[in-house]
Amino acid sequence: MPRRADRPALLQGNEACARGAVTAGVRFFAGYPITPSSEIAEILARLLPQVGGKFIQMEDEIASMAAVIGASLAGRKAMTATSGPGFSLKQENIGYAAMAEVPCVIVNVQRAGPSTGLPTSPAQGDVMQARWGTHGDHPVVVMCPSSVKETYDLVIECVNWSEVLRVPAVLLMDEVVAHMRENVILPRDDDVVIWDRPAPDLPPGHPDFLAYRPGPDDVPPMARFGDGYRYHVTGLHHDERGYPLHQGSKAEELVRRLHRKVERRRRELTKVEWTVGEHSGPALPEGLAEGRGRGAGRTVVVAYGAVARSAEEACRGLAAEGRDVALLRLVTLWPFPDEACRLAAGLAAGGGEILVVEMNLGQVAREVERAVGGRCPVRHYGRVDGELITPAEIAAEITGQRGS
Amino acid sequence: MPRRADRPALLQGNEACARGAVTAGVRFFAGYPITPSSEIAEILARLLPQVGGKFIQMEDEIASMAAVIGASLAGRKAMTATSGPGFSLKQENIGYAAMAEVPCVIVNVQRAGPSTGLPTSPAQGDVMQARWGTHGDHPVVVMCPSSVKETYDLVIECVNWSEVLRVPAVLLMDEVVAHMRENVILPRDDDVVIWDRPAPDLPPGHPDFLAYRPGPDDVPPMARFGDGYRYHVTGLHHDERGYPLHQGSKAEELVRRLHRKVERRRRELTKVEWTVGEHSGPALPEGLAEGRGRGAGRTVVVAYGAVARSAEEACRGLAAEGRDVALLRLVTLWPFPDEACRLAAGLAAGGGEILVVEMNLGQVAREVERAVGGRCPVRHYGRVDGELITPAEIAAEITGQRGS
Amino acid sequence: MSGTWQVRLSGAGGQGLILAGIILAEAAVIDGRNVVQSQVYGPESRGGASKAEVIISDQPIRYPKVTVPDVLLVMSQEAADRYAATVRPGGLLVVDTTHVHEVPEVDARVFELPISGVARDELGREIVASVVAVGVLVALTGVVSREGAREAVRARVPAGTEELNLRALEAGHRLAEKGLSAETRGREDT
Amino acid sequence: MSGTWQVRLSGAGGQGLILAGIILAEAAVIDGRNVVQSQVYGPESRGGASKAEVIISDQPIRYPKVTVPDVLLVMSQEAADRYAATVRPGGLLVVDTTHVHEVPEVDARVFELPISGVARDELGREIVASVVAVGVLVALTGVVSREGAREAVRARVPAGTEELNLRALEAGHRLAEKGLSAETRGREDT
Amino acid sequence: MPNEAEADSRSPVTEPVEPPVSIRREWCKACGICIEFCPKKVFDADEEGHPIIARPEECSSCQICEQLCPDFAVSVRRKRRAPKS
Amino acid sequence: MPNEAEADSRSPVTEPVEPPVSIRREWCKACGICIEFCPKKVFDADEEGHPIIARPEECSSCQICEQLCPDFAVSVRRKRRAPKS
Amino acid sequence: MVAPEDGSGRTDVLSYLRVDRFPHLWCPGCGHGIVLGALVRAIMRLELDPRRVVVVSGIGCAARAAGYLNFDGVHTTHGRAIAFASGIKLARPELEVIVITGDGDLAAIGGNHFVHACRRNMGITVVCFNNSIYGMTSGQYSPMTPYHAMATTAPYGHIERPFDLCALAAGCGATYVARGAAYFPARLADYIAGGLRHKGFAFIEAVTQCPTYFGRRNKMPRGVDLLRWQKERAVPVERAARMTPEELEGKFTVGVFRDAEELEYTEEYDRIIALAGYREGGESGCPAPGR
Amino acid sequence: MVAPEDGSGRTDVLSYLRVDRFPHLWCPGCGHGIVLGALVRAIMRLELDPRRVVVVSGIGCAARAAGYLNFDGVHTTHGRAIAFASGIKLARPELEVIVITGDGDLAAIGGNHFVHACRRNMGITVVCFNNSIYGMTSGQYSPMTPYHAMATTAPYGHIERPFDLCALAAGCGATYVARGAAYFPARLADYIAGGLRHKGFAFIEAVTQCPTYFGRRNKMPRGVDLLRWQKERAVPVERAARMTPEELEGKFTVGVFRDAEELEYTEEYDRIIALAGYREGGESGCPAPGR
Ligand SMILES: Cc1ncc(C[n+]2csc(CCOP(=O)(O)OP(=O)(O)O)c2C)c(N)n1
Ligand SMILES: Cc1ncc(C[n+]2csc(CCOP(=O)(O)OP(=O)(O)O)c2C)c(N)n1
Ligand code: SF4
Ligand code: SF4
Ligand code: SF4
Ligand code: SF4
Ligand code: SF4
Ligand code: SF4
Ligand SMILES: [Mg+2]
Ligand SMILES: [Mg+2]
Repeated sequence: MPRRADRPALLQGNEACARGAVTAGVRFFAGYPITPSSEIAEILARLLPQVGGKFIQMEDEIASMAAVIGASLAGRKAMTATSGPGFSLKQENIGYAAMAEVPCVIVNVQRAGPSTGLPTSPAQGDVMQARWGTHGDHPVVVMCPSSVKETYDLVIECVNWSEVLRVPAVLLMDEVVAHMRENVILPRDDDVVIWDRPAPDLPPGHPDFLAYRPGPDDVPPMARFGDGYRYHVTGLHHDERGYPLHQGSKAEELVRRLHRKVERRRRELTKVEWTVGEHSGPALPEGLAEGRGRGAGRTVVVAYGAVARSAEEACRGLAAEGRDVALLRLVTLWPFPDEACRLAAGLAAGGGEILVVEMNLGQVAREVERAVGGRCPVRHYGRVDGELITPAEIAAEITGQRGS
Repeated sequence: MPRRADRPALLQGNEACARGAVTAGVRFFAGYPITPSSEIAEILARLLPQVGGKFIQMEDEIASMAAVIGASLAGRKAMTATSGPGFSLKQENIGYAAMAEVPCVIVNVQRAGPSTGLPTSPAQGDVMQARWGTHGDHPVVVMCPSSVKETYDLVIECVNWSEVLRVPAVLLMDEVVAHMRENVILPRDDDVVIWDRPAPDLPPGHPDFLAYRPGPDDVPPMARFGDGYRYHVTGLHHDERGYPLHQGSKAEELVRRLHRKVERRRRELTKVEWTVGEHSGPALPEGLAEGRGRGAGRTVVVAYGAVARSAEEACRGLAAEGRDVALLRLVTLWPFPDEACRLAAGLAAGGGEILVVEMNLGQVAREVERAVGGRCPVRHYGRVDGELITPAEIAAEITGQRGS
Repeated sequence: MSGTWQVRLSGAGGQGLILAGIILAEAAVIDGRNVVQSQVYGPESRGGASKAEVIISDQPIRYPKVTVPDVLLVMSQEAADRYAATVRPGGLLVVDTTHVHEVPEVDARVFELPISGVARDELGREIVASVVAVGVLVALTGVVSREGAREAVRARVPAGTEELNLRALEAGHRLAEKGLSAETRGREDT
Repeated sequence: MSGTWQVRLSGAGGQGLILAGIILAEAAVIDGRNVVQSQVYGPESRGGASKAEVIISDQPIRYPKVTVPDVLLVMSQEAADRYAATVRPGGLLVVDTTHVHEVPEVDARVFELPISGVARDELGREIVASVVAVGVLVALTGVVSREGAREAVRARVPAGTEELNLRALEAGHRLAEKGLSAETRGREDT
Repeated sequence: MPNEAEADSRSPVTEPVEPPVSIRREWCKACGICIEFCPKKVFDADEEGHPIIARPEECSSCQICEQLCPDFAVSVRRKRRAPKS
Repeated sequence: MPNEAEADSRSPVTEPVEPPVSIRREWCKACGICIEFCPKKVFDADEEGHPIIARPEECSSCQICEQLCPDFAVSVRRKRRAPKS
Repeated sequence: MVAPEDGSGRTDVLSYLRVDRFPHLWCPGCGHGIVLGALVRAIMRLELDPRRVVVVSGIGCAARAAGYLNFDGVHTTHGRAIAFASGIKLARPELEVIVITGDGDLAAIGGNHFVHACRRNMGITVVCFNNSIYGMTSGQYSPMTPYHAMATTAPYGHIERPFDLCALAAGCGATYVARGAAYFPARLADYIAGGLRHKGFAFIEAVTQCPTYFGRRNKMPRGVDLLRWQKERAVPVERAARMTPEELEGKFTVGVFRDAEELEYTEEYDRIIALAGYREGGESGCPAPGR
Repeated sequence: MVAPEDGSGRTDVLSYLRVDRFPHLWCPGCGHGIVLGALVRAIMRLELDPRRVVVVSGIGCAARAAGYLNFDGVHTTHGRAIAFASGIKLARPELEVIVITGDGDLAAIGGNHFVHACRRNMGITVVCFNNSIYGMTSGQYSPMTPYHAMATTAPYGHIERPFDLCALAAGCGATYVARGAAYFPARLADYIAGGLRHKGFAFIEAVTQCPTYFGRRNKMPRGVDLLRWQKERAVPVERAARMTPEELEGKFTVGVFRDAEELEYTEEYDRIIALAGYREGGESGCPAPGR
């Protein structure tokens, strides 16, 4: 029974996150309150029992992350939500999920840091942490919404990818998107694509069953605890049976496979959106492609999350005035959209530049710099005072009129 | 009374770390055991009371980090030591120390990850985590020794920098260096330079005293708890009195100052070592400088920690055979030695390349790529199976004979 | 009514301004418009000042914060002092005279109305003052339809208080109409 | 004695091989040489196999692991099976015949000596077998000086056991000498 | 536990010369606690809920209001221990 | 607590037909526990500390050795509950 | 210092506070201010040297008290106050270290540090402002939220049993354990003073109120309502001893539950320092190379 | 399943173990194998369906037991086993969830999850292999190391008092609490079986031995010595009730300390699900938009 009408609803970002999770099939949530993410927990505390799911507020963030992994092993799609300080605490267990290949989604609603910072103010300071927060080389998927509707869509994507890749996925929101309300039209449930984790093709008890033997996509099918497979899971390096192993080539192969299974899907996973003039869509707009080499002065703005809204406002304004600007909005942050950035560098080459605008001191800018490898200048405009960067600021940065 | 003779001693890396810390003036250690760092705690449990210092094993790593910060506020030079999983747990409080500007040193003896990984095997997988492990933009200083003697020296450097900059400093060791024993000649205590944190120049109770008013070096002098200054410390954004503040320009200024105080000292802080042929020292060797533009084919190897030992062995061997190779050994990892890498790129430009060798999937290689901005190709050779990369492997990579 | 409206509702914590903002936003959704609603969180919102913002437009709304409000409601003296100057020149300033005793000079149409007084005296519950204010704004501006506002009130107020709040909305309409005619009269007088 | 020596000491956990490695390394330091000592940690080192490595050189030692041991000690059958083949061709293999009953064929000088037996029977404490082994190695190779070894033993064994261990060292020397003369005799026999 | 008298043990119960209790209105948040729990009913509430010292003569200087005011807005003068010299 | 008999409650105490206890030597770590705590002193230690079943006839099948062996290396045959049909 | 001088008794309390930061951020009717007052009065009574007092707090509404007290103070990370305090106390045992914490801060995320501090018996005084809810984050349930109460994360009523914090502390070895309530501020100050005088680890639970998030959702919307609730439910421990479990149903006990003398951690550590052969003044150098 | 069939009793124990991974990694004389045996015998006795048993462990020597048991098992991060187990149990309450943990894993880093699990009364059975030391990391003191004992991080003797884990568990509301010892394996199996049968949260402390790191440093170098120590010190709780504190000095009590019936968490949650209007089978869709 499809329950959702086509008429628009007024939804808050955190509410969209909670509802998207339920749509995606999340039936377990463990969390610990923290501003500005708490509404996600509060709404799921109400929604989950309505669909037979479970909500639990644990004693801290570490326990929440642990319970989520446990529930996922027991077969439930599971999620947690937090903000910076809690995200820091969850890191050890996120690394565990990466190593043991347990699907789970972590929502981090970014607030201004470092440390306790400005608990109710927005920031984008956890981009690098989302990738590198725990020790060792670990793969993750990180997506970042710019609107309430996109929050709904991306939490579903995160659940989907997490399940099929058996990798922790992070929905990296910011306080602006989390707390604002917008009119959105949610898709009918039937129109939403839901992916489930791959299931073993051998029956329980089959002598050939190996819990960690990867499929052709490098992802091992996943048995549910309690179904009779009787297998072992560990955060130690392990062999295909799941048993601990010691140094050597099998350890090497394990870590490389963990990365490979994500890298294989890089193209599908890595979402960006191009905007210029009236054109907007996932593919590189023709107008832009033609413009290549058009001479000096093109600015390609790179932005994501709430800041991308300001950037779009600024770019459209300047484009309307005839200025040669384009906007690359990053939707997936990890794996990092290297290719899109190189495309942007191509567009900006020959006198133009890339301007990365973000609410931190240059985290994505570093990655863009790396990705473009000197093909064009990369400049950064950041703000770390808990205020959303405005379109006017961005326009001034582009036109060089700031501070003058 | 100088207590140490000039005769060489056989010391383990972890022992050198503990003894260096005592020499640097560390008088408080709080920790939680974890392989391969535990000896540092064990040795300090014995040494510290001998010098009137305090050792405590806390209930976990989070508490250890907290106790270290507390002791530092009370005026003691304070340190903790851990390995990957514990380092992940300490992150939230490391961010606190960065924000509240409390000097402290964290030793992370890296072992193979992700997660529990291979507890007794070496790795270099926490390089990015050391910089980006906690939420928000936070400054840190990170140094990485390649030998037992250097462990002794660098733990002193870390304590010194941490004290004068009021910033958390990380000594990033690896299991190889931590567990091996070498003959070392320790300096006489009188020959060791020790820096202390800047002290307030106003007396306690002075009405003009502002706990967080920075000096000209952007570092606020630090009052000791219990001395009558009666000031407030918080991980929230705060004004110069230390009281919480809300959004706005003061928050911006605070975060930027935290970074600026480290960036100001980048030149002194950022240590590297060049090695080619028989030449070895901190400055760029002349032979190398001359070689610039000498045509195609020069390989500049970038390495650090235990791997740099293998790299040096390989490079010296190839150089002796007349091959045009050089080695850039990174001693400071953060702030990242951008300039040295650009120099390396200059040396490798024109047909050569930079080869980054490390026991991870390319963490420093990413930074080198970013730093050189396309000036030369950057290649990565990594290993993540808990075995130290050998000179033979590196030589094969350089000469292109690997796998053939 | 079309175009883009930036609305800022300000006053003290506990006056229900967030709810008012949500009602206005919900009404805009019912009217089929684009809307973004946001609010101040944090210590500021506890006890002290409170602020809700709504942008209503037929165009996509990108930057989600109100920069220069076309319509500004001030329900406390502190809010009046802090925000009055932000109203767009030629915009609309609605002042709750029950709590605001000194109205700063602004270059805008100013309506001074005893909003909380009406809630308290006519409806018996000062807590519905913010819904009265919504009634006022709707009547003065047409930023959303009256029908939309009614439906939004029904959808968003706590269960069991629908009737009371609908009456508050109506009271707001009436108050605005009185204010409008007073304004007209005032003009005629000059 | 100069040049570079790679020494691997292997056997079972609890046989004291790590201590033997440290004594050897300490002796090298006393002799004024460069040295790197390392060992196996982890589950491998508990109960099961145990391994200590020492590199001694007059040159700086960069790569710190033993690749091809010049000298290999095996004190358990498992260690013998696992490591015997790693000894450098022409190198030296010392076998503790108390625990190793099948000696793999290797291209090296092989000394088969009842090291643990001597510790148990002559010294009354099998726990000092590894120091007997050090005595054997020192006497066979001169990799460190006898004086250095004595000093190293004094510095590194648990307080109160110095005498016992020095006697173990001497016993090792004697055992080696017997072995050497046996070897010589053996050669003469052939 | 109403019989557990909550007077500060050190506070003397003597007749005040002038109204012993005063309110710092700018800190008062009109929570009504002093009004409710003054055993002598010294306070009334004003329109906005702030206390008015309506019956100062009733005050016993028990300091309950001072100790219960969450906002440090109530002050009760104590009897001087020794006359100022 | 020596008087708290440690026999498994279900274990019958009947005369074994053949030596009821056996040792899996490849798992035995020579800890000496079975040797020390067998109430009937059934085991002696060999040179390396592994148990030797020296006095099988003394064994009461109490299973203390089986339950105390940390390495699951001792096995005590129990009396069959019912003859195999 | 500051023995009452002007005879008003009033100036004293404020002289321990940062009045330039007032009015404070707590809601109307919030009990945290009452508990803070009791703490200040206890410190006053003992005439502690304010330069030697260090206040350590975690994160939460309660924790903000540290910023209002005019001592050295550190507002740490959520749940970690006791661990920070342990470092301060061990580093400088001569300081009077006071931890201010909420029920969430102490008993949820901070529970482990709490139980270990009780066990170690380091001379720290912990005052827990227990309002049975997470105030700062807007009303989620805490480990002290009663069974069946409503909270934002318990929209159908709460299904967990709360801790008995004092029983927990005693069970972990705390040597001074007491419970008071905001409604009885003088008594509460007595308990806190007892804790400050105590040599080892002291724990004082202060039952207090959050009208905004606990009260409103549980039909006691005003501070006054919740104080009345405290008044009706509090039973002195001496009297409780004479009551049946049925009579005690729905009540809570107040009083000093434990006050025992045991070895204090920093004193024990001083013994270790002596054992290690350290003599005051010999700190300059470095220990002899050990084995 | 697997009721003894061949009458040897022997096959049964091994059929629950992954014998292909034997000999296990524990040291000679280590008590962990004895405790593991007791756990297996308890499971056998109750004839639990091994497909429905899930073993959860943290990190440590003790925690390695999970890898030797032939059930679904998860060897988690250090200290977090109970939190993982809570997720598993809440997600699938029909499973029998058993936590295997060491004294460090449970009571040091994992202390908070432990006390909260006791409070929540979720139907998990926790068996703590208490050897009074950190075995895996080579002999640092744990929260269970006795006062004055030697440890690598207590080179001058330990200055902290250990927890009484069973008192702690009971103080936090655990509804089944028992202590046994490796020396009394049948008794220990009884206690564990009691915990498995119990509906709510069950805690069983198993006193065991680490000859390698605790024993050697404390003059009891062999497993045999430490077992003898257990034998001499253990006092059944019934007898302890008749003994004076002086008589009990240096002893430890064994037995079942608490076995009470209270509301179990997952059952309570099922009530919430019913309250929220969910009917089995209606899960497919999505809840109606709420306010
Ligand atoms: C690591 C971390 N997790 C969560 C939070 C969010 N947080 C701040 S205060 C708080 C709870 C406060 O409750 P309590 O300690 O009872 O204090 P109260 O506000 O009720 O006085 C929480 C969960 C945080 N700041 N840091
Ligand atoms: C986060 C983290 N901290 C520390 C460790 C290191 N560590 C592994 S096991 C262990 C202690 C184990 O002690 P216990 O739980 O008593 O088990 P035992 O080995 O004694 O059986 C520690 C500290 C770790 N793996 N992870
Ligand atoms: S001092 Fe006592 S009697 Fe006087 S006003 Fe205050 S509470 Fe009432
Ligand atoms: S108790 Fe204090 S804050 Fe409350 S009404 Fe009285 S004076 Fe005002
Ligand atoms: S079964 Fe009993 S009597 Fe027989 S060998 Fe074992 S312990 Fe001894
Ligand atoms: S108890 Fe087991 S391991 Fe120990 S000696 Fe006996 S059979 Fe061997
Ligand atoms: S939210 Fe509750 S605890 Fe926080 S200040 Fe308000 S009333 Fe007090
Ligand atoms: S170290 Fe101790 S606990 Fe670990 S296996 Fe050995 S004896 Fe057992
Ligand atoms: Mg609270
Ligand atoms: Mg243990």
